[in-house]
Amino acid sequence: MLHISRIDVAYGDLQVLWDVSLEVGPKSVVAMVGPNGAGKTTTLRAVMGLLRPAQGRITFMGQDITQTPTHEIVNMGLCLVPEWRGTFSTLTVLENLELGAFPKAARAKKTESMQRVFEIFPILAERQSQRAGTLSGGQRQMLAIGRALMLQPKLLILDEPSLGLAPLIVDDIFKVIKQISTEGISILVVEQNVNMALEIAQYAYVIETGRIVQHDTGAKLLTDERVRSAYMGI
Amino acid sequence: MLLEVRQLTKSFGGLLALSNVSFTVEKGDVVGLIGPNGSGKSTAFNIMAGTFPPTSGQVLLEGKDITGLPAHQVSARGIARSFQLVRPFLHLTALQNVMAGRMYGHEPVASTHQAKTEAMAILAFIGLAEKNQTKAGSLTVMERKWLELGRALATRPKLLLLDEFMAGLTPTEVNAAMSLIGEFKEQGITVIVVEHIVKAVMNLSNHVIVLNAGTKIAEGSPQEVSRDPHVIKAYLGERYAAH
Amino acid sequence: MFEIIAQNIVSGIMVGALYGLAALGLSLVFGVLKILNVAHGELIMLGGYTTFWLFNLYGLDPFVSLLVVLPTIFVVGWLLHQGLFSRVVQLDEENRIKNSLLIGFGLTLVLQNLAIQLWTADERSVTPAYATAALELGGVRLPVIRLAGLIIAFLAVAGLELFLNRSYWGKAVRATAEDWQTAALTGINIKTTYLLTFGLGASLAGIAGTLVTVSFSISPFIGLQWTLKALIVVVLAGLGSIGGVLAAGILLGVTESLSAYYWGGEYRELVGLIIFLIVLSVRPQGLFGASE
Amino acid sequence: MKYGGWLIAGVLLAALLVTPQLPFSNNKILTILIQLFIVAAMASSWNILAGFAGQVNLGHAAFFGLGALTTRLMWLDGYPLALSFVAGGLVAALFALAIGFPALRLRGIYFAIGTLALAEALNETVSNILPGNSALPGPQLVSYELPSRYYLALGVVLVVVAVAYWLTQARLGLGMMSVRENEAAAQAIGINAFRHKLWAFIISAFLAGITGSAFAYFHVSYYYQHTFTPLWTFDAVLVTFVGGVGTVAGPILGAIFFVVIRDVLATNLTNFHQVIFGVLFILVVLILPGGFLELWDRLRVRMTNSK
Repeated sequence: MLHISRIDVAYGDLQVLWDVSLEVGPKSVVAMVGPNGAGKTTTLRAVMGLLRPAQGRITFMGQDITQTPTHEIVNMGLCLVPEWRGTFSTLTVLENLELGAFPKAARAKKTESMQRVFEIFPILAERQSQRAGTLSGGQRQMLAIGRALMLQPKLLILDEPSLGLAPLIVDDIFKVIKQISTEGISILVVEQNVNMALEIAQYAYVIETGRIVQHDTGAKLLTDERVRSAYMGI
Repeated sequence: MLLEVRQLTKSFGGLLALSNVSFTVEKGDVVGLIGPNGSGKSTAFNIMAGTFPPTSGQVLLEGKDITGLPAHQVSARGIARSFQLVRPFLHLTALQNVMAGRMYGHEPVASTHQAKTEAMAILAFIGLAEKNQTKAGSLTVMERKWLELGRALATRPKLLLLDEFMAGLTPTEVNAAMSLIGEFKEQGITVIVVEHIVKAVMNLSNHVIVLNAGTKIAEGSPQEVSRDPHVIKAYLGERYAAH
Repeated sequence: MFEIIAQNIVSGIMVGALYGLAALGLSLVFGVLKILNVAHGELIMLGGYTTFWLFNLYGLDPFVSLLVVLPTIFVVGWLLHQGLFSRVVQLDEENRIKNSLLIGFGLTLVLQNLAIQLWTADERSVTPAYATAALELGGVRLPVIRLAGLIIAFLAVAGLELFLNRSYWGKAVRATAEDWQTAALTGINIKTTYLLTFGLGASLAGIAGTLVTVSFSISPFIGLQWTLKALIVVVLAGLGSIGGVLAAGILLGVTESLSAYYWGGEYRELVGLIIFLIVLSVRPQGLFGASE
Repeated sequence: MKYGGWLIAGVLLAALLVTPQLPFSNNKILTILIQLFIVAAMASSWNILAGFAGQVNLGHAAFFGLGALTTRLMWLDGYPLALSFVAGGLVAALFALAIGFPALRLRGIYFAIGTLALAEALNETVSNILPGNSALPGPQLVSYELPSRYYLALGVVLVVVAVAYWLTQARLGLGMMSVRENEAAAQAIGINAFRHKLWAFIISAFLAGITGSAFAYFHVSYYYQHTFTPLWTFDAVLVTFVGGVGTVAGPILGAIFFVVIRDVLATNLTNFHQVIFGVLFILVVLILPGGFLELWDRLRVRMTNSK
C-alpha cells in the first residue's frame, strides 16, 4: 500500500535520513520505533509531502507521491495524526471535525463519519461546542484521531500517539488503534513507547540516527536482545 | 555542598508544575534527575538555569542565594547548561561558538587571543578541532551536540546541567557521551543530567532523584531507586517491575 | 464645550473606523500568511485611484464603484501573491518576515512611481453631489460620507467575521492561520488558502482606498502613511486579532482627534505614538491579542 | 582579513583621499561620492544593529534626522562645526538610549513595527513644527566648497566601517552575534542579551547621527523634514540586504551598486528609474536572498571545487 524506497532527506545542509525504506501492506499495523531525534517524524513529514526527499521514491496505492502536494496525498486516503496533535485550538471540537471532512469526497459523507467518530469517542460528542484548546491532552489526541477519521482514510499514520499522556489514557488510545485497524484501515504507528507499539504491530522497523537498523515482526523484535537492552532495559 | 534546592514550587497559571521539591548536590556528584513526561523535571531544570524564577523556594549555589537571577548571571556564577533541542550559534564558526562561551560565563577572559587558544583546546577535547572554521549550521546533529557541550564547558562551570543530552543517540553514541561525562568528574565539574533513558542515568549517576507529578517521590543510589516501589509504579510501570 | 468634545469624539470614531478598515486586510494577511506586506498602503492607493477614475471618466458614484474596486484589487492581490509573496511563504518565520518586508519595499517603490507616471503626482479627491451633506444630532455634525464610511467599515468587519466563522473556506483560513501543517494534513490546499487570503486582504485595502478618496484625498504618496497607520492599529489590536482591529482603529482615531483638540494638531501623531508604546510595553501581545 | 583584502582597502582609501586634488575631479564626481559615502555609512550603521545584533530597526531615519537637525541648528547658530558634529551623534545616541528601554523589550517583528512607527511620528512632528526649509545664510554660502564636505563624509564612512570591523574582532561584537543567533543560548553562557542589544542600538544610532551631521554640513538647502523621511531607512535596509547583511563589506558593496544603478538609471530613464530600481531590488531579494556576498561565496566554492 505505502512503499517508501530508499529516501534521503536533508534540512538544508544537514542530512537527517539515509536510505530509509519501509513498507505498509493493506489491513496491517506497522510500527516504527527508535529514540528521540532518530528521524521518525522526518520520515513521516517526507511521506506527507511536508518535506521533499533528496533521493528515493514514495508510492501510495501504486501512485508516486514523492512530489505530490500534501492536501492531494490526504485526498488519496493517506492521513497523518502528527505528534504535535494536529487540532486547531481556536476552533471548536465540531469545527475541527467538520474541517476534517474538507475534501469533497469526505464532505459528502460528513454526517455519517461524524456519527462514527462520536461512537468511538463519546466524549467528543459531549464537548462539541468547546474550543479544542480547552481540552485535556488525551481528549485532544482523540479529537486529532477523530479529525483524521473524518477523511475516511485507507492508511492512518499516528506519530507518537502516547506522547505526554497518562498511562491509563495511553491504554485507551491503543485500544482505539486496535479497533480502527480491525475495521480495515491500515495503520503505521511511530512510537517511543516501544513496548506498546511492538505489542500491537505485525511488523516493525527500528530507526537510529536516520537509518533503519533492524526490521522484523513485532513479536520477534519484542524478544530481540538488542532492542530489549537499548529501548526497554532498565 | 555545591547546590541546595529548598522547597521549590512553580505554578503556571494555576497549574502546579513543581511542588515543594528539595534536594542537595555534593561537589563531584553526577546526579540523575528522572521522571515521566510532565513530572516537573524540565521545570526544575529551568529554574536552576535561571530561565524563569520559582513561585516560591530557593536555589543556593555554594551557600549563596541565586534564586530568580536571570540566566546570564546564573552562568556567571558558574552554572552552565545544554538545551534539549540543541541551540548552537548556527552562523558562527565552531571556534566562535566556543570563544563566546570562554569570553563570557564564569571566569571569562577578556583577551580574544587567549580565548581563541583555550577554545581550540576545548574543541580538541570534544573532537572538533579540525572543524574549528566550519559554521555550526554545517555540522551534523551529533557534532552540534558536542559543540554545545564545548560551549558550555568554555564558561568554566562548577555545575553543568545536561537536558536530555542522550536523546536521539544510538547506544554506541550514548556510551561515548557517558565516558565523556565521566571525564568531567576528574575536571571537578559537577553534573546534573535530566534524562529519559533510564538505563544511561542509572549507569552514570551516583545519585538519582525521581520526580512524579511535580513532587519528589524517591531519592538515593541508582540501586535503591530502581527497587523503590513508588518509582516502579509511577515511572517504570508495573509490567517492568519483574525485570 | 461639551458639543465640541462630542464632535471631536464622533469625528475620531469615523476616522478611526477607516484606520481600522485600512488595518483589517493587513491583519488578515499577517495572521494567516505570517508575512508583513508594507505595500498594503499602495493597495489602498490603487483602490482609491480606481474609484477616482470611475467617477471622473464615467461619473460612477464612489460607493457604487466599490463593486468594481473589490474584484479589481482582489485580482491585483492574487497576482502579487502568485508572482512575489508565494515565493517567501515556504521560508522559516524569520526569513519570511524579512523577505516579505523587502519585497514590500521594492513593491512600494514600483507602485508609487508607476502611479506618478500614469496619473501624475497631483492630489486628487472625489466630490459627489452629496459631498458636503451632513446630519445634525444634538449639535454634532455627522457628514454623510464619513457616516457611510463608518457603516461600510462595520459591514466589512461583519462580512469578514461571517466568512471566517461560517464558510468552509473561512474555517480553512482560520485553520491555516493557526497551523498550516496541520491544515495541509487535513486536506486543505494551503496554496489556495494563501491566495484567497491575500486577495481578500487586498480587496479590503481597496475598500479603504475608496473611502480615503471620498473622505480625504489621494496621491501616489499616501501609501506609506496608511501602511503605518494600519501597522499601528494592527499591533495595538494584537497581531492577527481580526475582531480587535476596528476597536483599536477607533481608539486611535478618537485619541488623535482629542489630543489634536487639547494640544494642537502638531502633536496628534506623537500622542498616538506614546499610547502605542505604552500599550506595547504593558501588553506586548496587543490590546485584544491572546496572551502567550 | 587576508593581506589581499587589506591591500585593496589601502589602495582604495589612498585613491579616495587624493580624489578632490586630481585634475579631472569635478563637482559632479565629488557629489556622487559624497552621496555614496552617506548611503554606505547609513547602511553600515544600520547593519550594526540589524546584522550583528539581529534587531531589525525600521526607524533608522530618526537617528539620521536627529543628527542632521542638531548639527544644522547648532552650526548655523554659530557653534564650531566639530562641536556641532559630535553633538549630532550624541543626541541620536541619547535618543536611542531613551527609547531603547521600552523598544528593545519588543521582539522581532514588533520591534521593527515599533521603531517604524516611532520614526514616523518623529517625522510627522518635525514636519509640523519645522515646516520650512533650511538654507545656508550668506556668509556660509560664500565660503561653501565641496572638498571639506567630501572629507567629512569620507571620515564618517571610515569611522563607521572601522567600528563595524572592530566589532567583528571584539568580545562585544561576538556577544552581539551570539544574541542574534539565539537569545536564550546566549543568556545561558552569560551574555546579557538586553545590554548587548542596547549597546548595538546606541552605537548604531550614534553612527547614523554623525552621518546625518555630514549630510547637514553638505547640503546648501533642504527641508528639515527631509532627513526624517523613511526613505533613509529603506535605502539603508535595501543596500545592506543587497550587499550582504551581517558583514563588514556587504553594506559598502551594496551602496556602490545602489548609487551607481540609481545614477545610471536616473540619467538614462528619468521617468521610470525608480520603477526599474524597485523591480531590480525585488529580483535581488528573490534570486539572491543572501546578497552579493553570498553570491561571491557560492562562486568561490564553485571555483575551488572545479580546480
